[in-house]
Amino acid sequence: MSGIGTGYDLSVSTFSPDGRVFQTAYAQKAVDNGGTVVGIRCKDGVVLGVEKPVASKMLVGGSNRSTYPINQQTGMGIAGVSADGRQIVNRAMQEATQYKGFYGEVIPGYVLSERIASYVHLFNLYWYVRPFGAALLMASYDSEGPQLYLIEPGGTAHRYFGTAIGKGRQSAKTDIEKLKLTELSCRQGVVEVAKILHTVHDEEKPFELELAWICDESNKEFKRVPADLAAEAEQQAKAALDEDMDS
Amino acid sequence: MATAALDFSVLAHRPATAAAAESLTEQELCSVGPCQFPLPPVQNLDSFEREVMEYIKPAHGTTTLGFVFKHGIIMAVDSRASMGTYISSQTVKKVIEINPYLLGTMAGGAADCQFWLRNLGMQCRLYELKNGHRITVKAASKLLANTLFGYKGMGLSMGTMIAGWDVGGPGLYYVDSDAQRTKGQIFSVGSGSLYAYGILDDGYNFDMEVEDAIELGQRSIYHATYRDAVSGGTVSVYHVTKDGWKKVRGADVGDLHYKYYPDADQHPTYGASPL
Amino acid sequence: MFRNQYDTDVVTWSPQGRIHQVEYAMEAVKQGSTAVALKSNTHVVLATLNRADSELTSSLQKIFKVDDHLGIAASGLISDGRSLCKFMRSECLNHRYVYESAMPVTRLVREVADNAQVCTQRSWKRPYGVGLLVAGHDKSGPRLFYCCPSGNYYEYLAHAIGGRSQAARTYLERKHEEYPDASLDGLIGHALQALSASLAEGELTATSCNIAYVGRDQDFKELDEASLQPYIQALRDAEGGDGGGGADGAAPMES
Amino acid sequence: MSIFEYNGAAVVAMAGKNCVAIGSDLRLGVQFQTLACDYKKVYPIHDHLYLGLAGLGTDTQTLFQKFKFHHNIYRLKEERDIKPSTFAQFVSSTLYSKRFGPWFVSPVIAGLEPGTWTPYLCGMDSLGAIETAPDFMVAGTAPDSLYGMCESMHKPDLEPEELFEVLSQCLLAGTDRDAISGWGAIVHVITKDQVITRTLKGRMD
Amino acid sequence: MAAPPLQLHTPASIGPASGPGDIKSRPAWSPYDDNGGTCVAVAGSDYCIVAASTRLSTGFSILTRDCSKLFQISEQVYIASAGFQADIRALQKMLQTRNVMYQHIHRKPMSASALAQLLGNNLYYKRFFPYFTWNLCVGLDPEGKGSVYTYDPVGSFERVGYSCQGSGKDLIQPVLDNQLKAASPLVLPSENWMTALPLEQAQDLVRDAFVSAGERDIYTGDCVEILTITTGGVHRETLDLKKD
Amino acid sequence: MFAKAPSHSTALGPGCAGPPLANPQQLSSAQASAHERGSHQPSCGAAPFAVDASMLRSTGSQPHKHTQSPYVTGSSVLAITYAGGVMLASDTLASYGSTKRYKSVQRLVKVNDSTVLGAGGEISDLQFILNMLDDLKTEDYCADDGQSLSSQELYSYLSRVMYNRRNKMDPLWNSLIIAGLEGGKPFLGSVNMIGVAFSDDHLATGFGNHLARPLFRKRHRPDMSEEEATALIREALEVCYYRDKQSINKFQIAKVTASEGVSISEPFALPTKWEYKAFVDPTRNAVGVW
Repeated sequence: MSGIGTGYDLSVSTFSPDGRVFQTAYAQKAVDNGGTVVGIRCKDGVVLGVEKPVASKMLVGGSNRSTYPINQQTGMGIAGVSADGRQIVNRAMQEATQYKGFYGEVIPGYVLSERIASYVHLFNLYWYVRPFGAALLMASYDSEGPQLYLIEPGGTAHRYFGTAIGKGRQSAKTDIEKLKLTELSCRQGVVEVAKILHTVHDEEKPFELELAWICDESNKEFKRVPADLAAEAEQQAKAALDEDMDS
Repeated sequence: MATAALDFSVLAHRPATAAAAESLTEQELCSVGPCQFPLPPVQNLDSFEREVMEYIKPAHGTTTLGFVFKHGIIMAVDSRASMGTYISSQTVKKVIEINPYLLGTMAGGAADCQFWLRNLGMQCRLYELKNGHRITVKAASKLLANTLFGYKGMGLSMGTMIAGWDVGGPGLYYVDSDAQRTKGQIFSVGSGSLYAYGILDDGYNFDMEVEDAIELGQRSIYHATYRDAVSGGTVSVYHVTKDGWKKVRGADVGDLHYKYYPDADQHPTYGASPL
Repeated sequence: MFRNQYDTDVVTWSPQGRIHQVEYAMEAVKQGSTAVALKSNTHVVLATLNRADSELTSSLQKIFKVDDHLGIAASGLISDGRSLCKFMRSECLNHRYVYESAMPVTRLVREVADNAQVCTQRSWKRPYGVGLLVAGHDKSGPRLFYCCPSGNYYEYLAHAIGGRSQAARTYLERKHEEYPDASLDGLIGHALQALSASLAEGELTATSCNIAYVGRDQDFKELDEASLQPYIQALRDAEGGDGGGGADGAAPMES
Repeated sequence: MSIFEYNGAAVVAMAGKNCVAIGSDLRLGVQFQTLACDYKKVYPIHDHLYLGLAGLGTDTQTLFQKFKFHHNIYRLKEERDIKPSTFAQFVSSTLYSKRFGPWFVSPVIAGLEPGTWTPYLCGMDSLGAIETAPDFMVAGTAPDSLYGMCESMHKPDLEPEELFEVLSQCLLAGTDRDAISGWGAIVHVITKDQVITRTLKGRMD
Repeated sequence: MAAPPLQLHTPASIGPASGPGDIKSRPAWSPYDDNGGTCVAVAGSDYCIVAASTRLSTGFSILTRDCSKLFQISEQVYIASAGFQADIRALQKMLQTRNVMYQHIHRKPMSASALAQLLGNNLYYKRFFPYFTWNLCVGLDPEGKGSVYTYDPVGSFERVGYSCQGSGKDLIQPVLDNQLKAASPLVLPSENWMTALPLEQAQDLVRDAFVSAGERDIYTGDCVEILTITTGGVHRETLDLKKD
Repeated sequence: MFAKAPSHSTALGPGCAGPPLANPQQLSSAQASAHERGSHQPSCGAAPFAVDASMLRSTGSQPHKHTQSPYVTGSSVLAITYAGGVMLASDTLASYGSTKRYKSVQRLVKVNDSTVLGAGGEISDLQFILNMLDDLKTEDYCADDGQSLSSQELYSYLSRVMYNRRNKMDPLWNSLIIAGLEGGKPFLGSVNMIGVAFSDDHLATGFGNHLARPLFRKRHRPDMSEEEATALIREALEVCYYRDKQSINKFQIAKVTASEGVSISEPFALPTKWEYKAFVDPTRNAVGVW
C-alpha cells in the first residue's frame, strides 16, 4: 500500500490524492487476515462454514461462535474481528425485530443486507469512529428462496451464489467455482464446504470447523449443522484431503 | 462540526421487549442523592392527587404551637395521627429534631413533614460543611420554603414551624406547603390551633419565667386535645435556648386531664346537661 | 517514520489491519497480578494473587461477587474492572427484577463483551484495560469465560491471566484431564497449585491469595483467610511430599 | 364525612348470664369539635330495656322522645312493660316508615325478656332491618374497632360484674382508636333485680 | 347490620373499578385495587412476631387463598404489606434489589433500621402516584430487641412496640392496644415502651387476634402465616382461618 | 492530528454530534430537570429533589390519548393443574360490545415449548403482547444457547409489563393466564390488567372466577389424571357457557405435559342441554306479576 507514511491513511475521513480511503482498505485487511469463511447457495438452501483457529486446548469446544442467527430465517457468519462482527449482528437483530414489528412479516434478505450495509457504511464517514474490521456472510431463506449476501467493511453488500473471505479466500473461491451449485443439495454442500476449508487451511495450527445452514432440511431455520452430519462431513473432507495427498 | 444522523444510542439500549418490562432505574438501584418523583401521566394532575389522597387516606391532624419569650422559645405539640376518623397513631413524634439547635414541627401530611424536614436536615448539614458555621434559622426556614415552592400546587400539605437559636438569638418561622414563610412571636398550627391560641394568648407574657412558659405550652396543647378530636396522645414540650433545644415535658393527655381536673365536678363544663 | 503513527487511538487501523491501542490494552492485563480459574462438572473456582504493596496498605480486592450465581476475577486495571462489575451487577439485578431468575451467564458475558467493543471504536474512549475471568453457574451448568479488552470472549475449561500467568497456564494444561470429575476441594487445590506456579519468589500464604467458587447448589462465595488456611497447608504438604501432585493433597475438609 | 359521623358515637351491648349490659361513650361533637362530654347515648325505656341510639344527635333525641311517648301509651293500654323483642319490632317499623327520608340513627336494643329473664340483643340499620345477636351488638362511628374488641373479649355466660368489666374494656379500647367518640363512657348492666349504672373515666382526647 | 345503609356510590376513577358486567356505561378502570389482607407485628424485648393473612381478594371474590404478604429482606428483617398487590410486588422487588446492592457495597445485610428508612423514602418518592400499600417493617435491632416500624402509604413511619395494618386493622388494633399498651415513647421521664409480654403469650394473642378478625373481615381469612424472629433464628407457623 | 472531543449531543448516548432525540425521556432525568426548570421551580438551587419536567410538560399541553376502553374482547379463560401437566380452556369468541363479532379467535397461544398463554380482554392488546413474546422467543433463538424462558420467567415478565403499563395509565386491557411446566412441575400464573399477579393450582379469569372456580375448589386435586382433568374442565366450560352471555359454544383446550409438550386442540362444541327447568320456565318460582 502506498499510503504508509503519507499521512493520508490516518483517518477514515481523509482521501488520498489518488482517491482512496486507506482506513477502509486497512479494515478490509483485518478481514483478509482472519480465518476463512465460506458460503455457498445450494439448490435448497445456504451453507456457511467458518474456519476457527483454536488458540488453546483449554477452550471449550464449540464455543467462541462465529455464526449467529439473526432471527429464525436469517443467519450470519463473521470473518475478521469477531467482536466487531458481533456489533453488526446485534444491529441486524434490531433491524429484523423492528421490521417485523412494523410490517408484521419477516425481513426479506435483500432489505436486511442493505440496511446492514448502510449501518456498516456509517462507520466509514466520520473521523471519530473506525470501520468495522469484520465482514459478514449472511444467509437467508424467504419467499424468494435461499440467498447469500456478503457485507464488507466498506459498506458494500453483494449477493452471491458462493463466495469466501478471510485468509484462504482465493483458493476457496477457485474451489467454489468448480461446484455445480444449482444441482448441489445442502447435505452435499456441507461436505463440499468442509472439504474446501480443510484444503485451504494452513496445516500447522489446530482449527475448528463451524458449520451452519438454512435449508429445507433445517425447516428453513438458520441452525448449526447437526453434529452427526458435521462430523461426517469433516470425516469425508479429511479422507478427500488424504486422497489428494496420496495421489 | 458534522451533524451526524448516526445514532449510537441504539447500541446502548435494550431491546423493546426489555423496555416493556422496564427494569429498575439507576435511582431505584442505588440512589442516595437527588431524586425524582415520578408523576402519574394523567391529564388533570390536580384532581388525580385529590382523589388519590382521598383513597389512600394518609395520616393527618395535629395541634402544634411555638412562642418566643424572654428565655428562649417554647415548642409544644400533641402526638396524634388520624386517617379520617380512625386514629392511626397516638405516638407520633411531631417535633423533628433537625440538628441540636434547630427544631421543626409537623402539621398536615405526616409523610410530607417527615420527609421534607429530614431533607431540610440534610440541606442544613451540607450548609454547615460548606460554610463552616451553623445555619441561621432564617436561612434554614428559607431553604424549606424554597423547596416547597418547587412543589406548589401539587398537593403537598404541611404547616411547619422552624425554631432555633443562632447568632442573632432565637428565631421562629412558620413555613407551609404554599411556600408561605412568616417570622413571628407566637404561632399555633393545625386543626386544634384555634383552641390552643385561646389559652396561649390569654397566658402569654414575654417576660414570663421558664417554668410558666413550659406550663403554658403544655396547657395550651392539652386544651386543644380536649376540644379537638384529631389532636391527642402525648404533649411534648421543647425549650430552645442558646445552648440548643431540650425536651422538657412529655405527658400523656390521658393522665393530664385528671391531673388538671381530678374530680369531674371541678371541670368548668360540669353540670351542663344537654337533656 | 520514527514513530508508529497508527498506535495512538482506537479509530486508526494500521496498514496490517491491526488496532494497536487494543493490543496495548491487552498488555495492561499482563501488568496485573495472576488470576486463575478452572471448572469441573459441578463447580467453578476463581483464584487471584493478592499481594499488598506495603505493610501499611490493604491488598486490592480482585474478586467481585456479581450475583448469587456469578462472580468475576479481574486482572489489569482493577478500577476498570470495578466499573464493569457494577455494570454486571446491575444487569443481573435487572434480570432478576424482570424475570425473577438468574441471568444466563453466556448472555451476560456477551453484553459485557459488546460493551467492551464499543470502547474500541470511538475516538473519545479507550478500551478497558482489564481482563475478566467470569465464573458462573446457571441452568446449563458451570461456565467459565474470559472477557478480553478487545471485546472478544472465550469459554474455557481452565485459564489464567495476568503477569506470569504462562506458568499457571502450563500447569493447568498439564493437569486438565483431572478437572471435570474433581471435587470442589480438588479444584481449589489445583487452582492454588497453578497460582503458586506463577509465583516468581516466595510462597503462597493465606493472605497473599484469594479463592472464590460457585457451583451447583452453591452460591458464589469468597473464602476468608481462616477457611483458606487449610488449603494452603495442604498445598505445602503436597509440595513437601511429592513436589507438586496437586490433586492428591487437596482434601483439607476431611482433615 | 357522613352525616352519621356528624356528632360521633359508640354504643355497645353485650349479653351475659341472665343479664345484659349496654354502654355508650359520652362525647357530643360537631365533626371534629368536641362540645360536651356528658352526652349519654343510651336511654332507659323501662327497668329491663335500654335503647342505645348512635347517629345524628338531633334525630336520636327526637326518636327517643317518640319511643318514650309510645311506650308510655303502651303501658297505659297494656298495663305492662313492653317486651324487648316487641319494642325492637316497633323501633324497626318506626324507622321504616321513613324509608325515603330516614332518621340518621343506628339503634341498639338491649333488654331482658320478661319471665325467662333471658337477654335480648338487637341492632338495626337506619331503615329498620333488625339483626339480633346472641352475644353482642355495636353501633356508632367505630364499629370495626368495637367489633374487633368484642369478638376477642366476649365470652358467653358472664356474670354481671364480669360483663361490666368486659364491656367497659371493649368500649374504652374501641373508642381510643376513634377520633370522634370517647371522652368517658357510661355502662348499664341490666339484671332481673337491678340496673347497675357506672360512669367510666376515659381518655379526654 | 347496625350500620348505615349500604350506599350506592358513583364509580370514582380511583376506587376499584366496577365489575365487567357494566354495559350501559363505558367500562371504567382504576389504577388501584384493594386486595385486602391484614398484617400484625409485635416487638418484644428479645423477639419479634410478624403475621399476615394469606387471602388475596378483589371486590367480593377471592383470587387465591395462598398468597404470602410477608417478604424476607435479609436473615432477620422482613416486611409485611397489605393493600394493592401489584404495588406490593413492585415495592418488594425494588427493596430486594436495593438490599442486594447494599450488600455488595457494605458487605453486610441491611439492618431493620436501615431498611425502615429506605422503605420510608421509597414510599415517599411515589408521593404523587402513591403505592397503595400498608407496610410493616420488622426485625431485630442490634441489641436483639424486636423492632417494628409502621407506615402510611406515602411513607410516614415510626417505630412502635406493636402494630397492625391492612383490611382488619380496625378490628385488631384496639385489641392489641388493650392487651399490649405500654407507656408512650414520648413521655418524660421516659418509660419502657416495648411490649412486655413473654413470647408465648404474644404468639397466642396474635393467633386470637387473627381468628377474631377472620370472623368479621371478609378480606382476612384462609390462613395466617406467623413468623417469630429471635436471635436463634426464624420460626414459621401457619394457622388455618375460616375459608368462607 | 489529534482527536478533539466532539461537541456531541448527550441525547445520542455514547455520544456523537446530532440533533437531540425526539423522545425527551431518554435524557437522563437530572439533565432534563436542570435544563428545563418549570416556572414554579426556583433558580436559587434550593431544590435538590425535582419533578421530572418532561413528564409535567407532556401532561400539561398535550393530553395522552390512550385506549381507555376495550373494543373487541374475549371472555373467560380457565386453567387447572393435574398430575404431570396443566390444562387450559377458553372459547374462541371475540365480542364487539354485545355483538359476537369474531367467532374463531384463538385465545390460547403457544409461547414456547413449555408454555401456553391464555388471554381474555381486548384482543388488540393481546396481539401486542404476543408480538412481544414472539420477540422474546426470537431473542432466545438468537442467543442459541439452548436456554429459553420458563413459564415462571414469562409470568414474571408479563407481570412487569402489565404493571408498567398501568403505571403509565395506559393499561393493556387483558387478564392473562400463563401455564406451563416449571422444572417438571405444573405451573399456573395469572396477571390482570393492573398488574396483580398470583399463582394457584387452578385459575379462571373474568366470569370464570365466579362460575368455574367454585367448581374447581370443590373438585380439583393436584393429582388428578388427565381424563379427570378434561372432564372437570369441560364441565366448567359448560357452566360458564350457560351463564355467560359473552361466550359461544366453540371451545379449545390446551395442555402442557412433559412428554408431549404443548398441544392445543381443534375447536369443538360441547353437548348442551337447555331443558333444565330453570331455563325452560324461568318465572315459575317467581311470585309476582310476571
